[in-house]
Amino acid sequence: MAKVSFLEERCKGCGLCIAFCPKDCLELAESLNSQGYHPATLTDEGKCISCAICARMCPDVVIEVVREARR
Amino acid sequence: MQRVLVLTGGFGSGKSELAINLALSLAQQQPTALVDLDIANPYFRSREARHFLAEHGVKAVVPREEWLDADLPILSPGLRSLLRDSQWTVVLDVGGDEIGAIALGSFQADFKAVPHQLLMVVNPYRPFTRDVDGIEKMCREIEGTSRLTMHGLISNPNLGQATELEHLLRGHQIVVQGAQRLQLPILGLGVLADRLEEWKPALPSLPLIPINIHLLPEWLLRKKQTSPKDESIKK
Amino acid sequence: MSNTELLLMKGNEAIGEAAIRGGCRYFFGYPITPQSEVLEYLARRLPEAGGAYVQAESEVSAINMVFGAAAAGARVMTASSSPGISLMQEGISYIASAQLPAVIVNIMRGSPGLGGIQPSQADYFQSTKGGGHGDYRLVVLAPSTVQEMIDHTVMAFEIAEKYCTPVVVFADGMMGQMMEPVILPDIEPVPSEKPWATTGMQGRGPNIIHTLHLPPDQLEWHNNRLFEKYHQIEAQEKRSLEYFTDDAEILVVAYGIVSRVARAAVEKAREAGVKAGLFRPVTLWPYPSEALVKAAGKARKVLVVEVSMGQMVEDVRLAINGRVPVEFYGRIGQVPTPEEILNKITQLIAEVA
Amino acid sequence: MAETVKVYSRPKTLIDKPWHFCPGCHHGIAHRLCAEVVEEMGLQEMTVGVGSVGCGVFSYEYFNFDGIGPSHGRAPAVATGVKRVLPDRLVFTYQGDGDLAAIGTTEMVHAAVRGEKITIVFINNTVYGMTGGQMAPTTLMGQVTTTSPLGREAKQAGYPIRVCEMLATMEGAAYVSRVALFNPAQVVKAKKSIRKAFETQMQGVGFSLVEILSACPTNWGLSPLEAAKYVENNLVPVFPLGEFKVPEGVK
Repeated sequence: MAKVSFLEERCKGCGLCIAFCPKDCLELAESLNSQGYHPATLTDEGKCISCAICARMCPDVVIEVVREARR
Repeated sequence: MQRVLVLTGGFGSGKSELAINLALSLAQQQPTALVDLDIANPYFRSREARHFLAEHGVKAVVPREEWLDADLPILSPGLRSLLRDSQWTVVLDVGGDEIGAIALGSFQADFKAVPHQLLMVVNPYRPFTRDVDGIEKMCREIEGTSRLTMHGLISNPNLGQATELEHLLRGHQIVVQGAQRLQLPILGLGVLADRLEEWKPALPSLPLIPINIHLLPEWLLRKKQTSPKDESIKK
Repeated sequence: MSNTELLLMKGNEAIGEAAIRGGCRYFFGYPITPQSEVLEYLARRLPEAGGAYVQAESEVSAINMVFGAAAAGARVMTASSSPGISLMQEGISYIASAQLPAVIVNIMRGSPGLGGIQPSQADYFQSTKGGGHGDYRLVVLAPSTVQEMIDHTVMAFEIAEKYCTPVVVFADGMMGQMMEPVILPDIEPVPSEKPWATTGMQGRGPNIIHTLHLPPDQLEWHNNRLFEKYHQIEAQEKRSLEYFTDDAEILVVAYGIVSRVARAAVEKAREAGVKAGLFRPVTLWPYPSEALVKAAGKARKVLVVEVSMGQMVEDVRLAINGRVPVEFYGRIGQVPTPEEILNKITQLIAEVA
Repeated sequence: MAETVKVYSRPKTLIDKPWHFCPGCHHGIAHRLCAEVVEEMGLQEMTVGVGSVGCGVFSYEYFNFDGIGPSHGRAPAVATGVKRVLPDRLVFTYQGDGDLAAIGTTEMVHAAVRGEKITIVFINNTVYGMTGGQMAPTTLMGQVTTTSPLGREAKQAGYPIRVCEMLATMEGAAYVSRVALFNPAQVVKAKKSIRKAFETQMQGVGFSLVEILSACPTNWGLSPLEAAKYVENNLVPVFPLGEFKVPEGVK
């Protein structure tokens, strides 16, 4: 499971998550969703620190964030 | 009785009708004025009997003609000069409850300088003066807002035209208890004029004030009122 | 107060006490003559009765507080007089559309505009034909005595809850101000179940109360549903009273305070040998048209008397539908006397003689 | 990743359905924050939301708790009715600048005057969104809207209304704050402020209001990111952020 997952069909491609990502690991996909928007997507899972800033800026509640469980 | 009689009481205690009847009977002996100080009620105020009063020798002191139906607290002019003129016997009809008595407060200094009696008309068939506690509370509240001292009660137990002797006697007992609690005298008893002779033998020995109704249209005085209880409702 | 106790009450006070006895614990209002005693009475009594009274900043706010309290499942009432009722119309349309039970008291005064403070019946169109925007109806009850103001107020809450609809208690300033002996009902009303109320979910799914229906077919469905209810009310709630109608050649039609004057006039006419009768609608909507037609069976003329320039007369003409001439007599700012009505009756009987 | 822990997921106080808001519209963030606070305070079963007319008109379709759709501007009066009947519930309104600060000014002011124990969440984006970009009572000086085509000018249209500053003068208003959503730090502050407002209400202290400066990219003609910057650069100088009133015990 990816650290950041998107409900791509509901994403309106506003880009606020991308703009405020501290690790620059998000971008808009080349593809279009059925609404006609380029949905946001995670480009580099390795860089992601699961800070959830993307989710907190998302106006459409399309982002879910997880992190590895600490042992 | 003092020259200046100030009638206060709860809303609907019968002050206005009492004031009119009292003024009419006093006018037979001396020059009498009735002052409508009711700033609380919009209808059924003593001002509505002004022409009748004038025809029967009572000087009616009411707001100017064009303001008679104004929805405003307009005080009747000429009150101060009347209070000072010992020629006149003055009956003041004050608005109901402690709210109506507020208007007296602004004349407090004038009243202090003039011998007067502050009287409270009590109808124990009204919602807020149904018992001794209610009567006491009403008296204290009127004294509070008028900043004057109550001198006595006028007992006026009635259910309007539906009043029967038993209502009057039972109601009067509550007023008597109220007077005892307040340690005030009862200075009079209001009785429907057309029943007075018939009831007289059963009434307590108090000055009786015959009440003729002046402020209600005749058709409102029908004894038996229409109600769905005595006629079938047709759907 | 015990049930057997007789009291002398002002119409406005009586409505306040009747509301409490009818199970109402919430009142929102704004002062206006000749209605203010309803507020004043409830401001004293509601805290004792364990409810809430709020003096709103306007009639606009008052009716919206009623909307909120009704949505929360309470028995709730507001009262005002003509200009204030005008201000409430938007909210009343919303309450009707949202299908919330509420009681609205109108103690009418002279109009239009600021008008005057004397009695009037000129809000008949406003209350029975709409008043606010849209297709809706209000149940309108027209008492004619202080006792009926009590009985109708209690009945208004029952009808409001039975049909989830606003009900108007419709009286004039004179009835609000006059005092008559009354017997207060000693009742324990059982408020109806309100599973639709927005009270916090507490174990169920969300309850939503709104009036927005954007798709045209949904809006049409909503209006149809409202009208199914109104048809049901028309079938079940029409009320009227009749006096001497069996053989009446002149049928007087009047409601509220005027019906009392009219009754006195009809009695005087009977004493003079004139076959006059009185038909008194108790519900102004739904209008008791069928009963009226029946009562006018032997009438040669119908006389409608109102404290207005002629409003209910239109409903009478619709019901009578040309069978008999319908005449009108109205006064403004004052209730006509029995003599005025008697004169009119005498004039009409001379015309048909 | 073998085992994972959720850091952020959709609150259960939001119904799972798409929203009508434009891309980058801050209404979405504001809705989410209200829903999150209701959930975190454990009040989902005890909340009645009162909507408004404006872009927030469908709030009752999005929140997963009881909701009412009132007429334009009257939400504080409707909320008053609900709260007087149900004093232990959380009752909040969600209103835009036209609904609250133009047509509903009276209801807002007097709810505050009475110290009504309700919360108003006030979305200020300086423009009427629903009806298509007309001038709002909070429109900035010089701002072009469909009804101020040459820019808002004082001579013709007066000045923007500052709701928080006005309500903070009222004794009945217990908690009054202005927040924004133009970056993650502001979003965190905004959420804390909504929580304080709801706590003020649930503790029975008095009236509370949170004004949220919000972006309207569509009617401002800006990209979502530009619109967020516009809030920071143009709205904040006119509508300064901060807490104008905080009751003891909620600080």
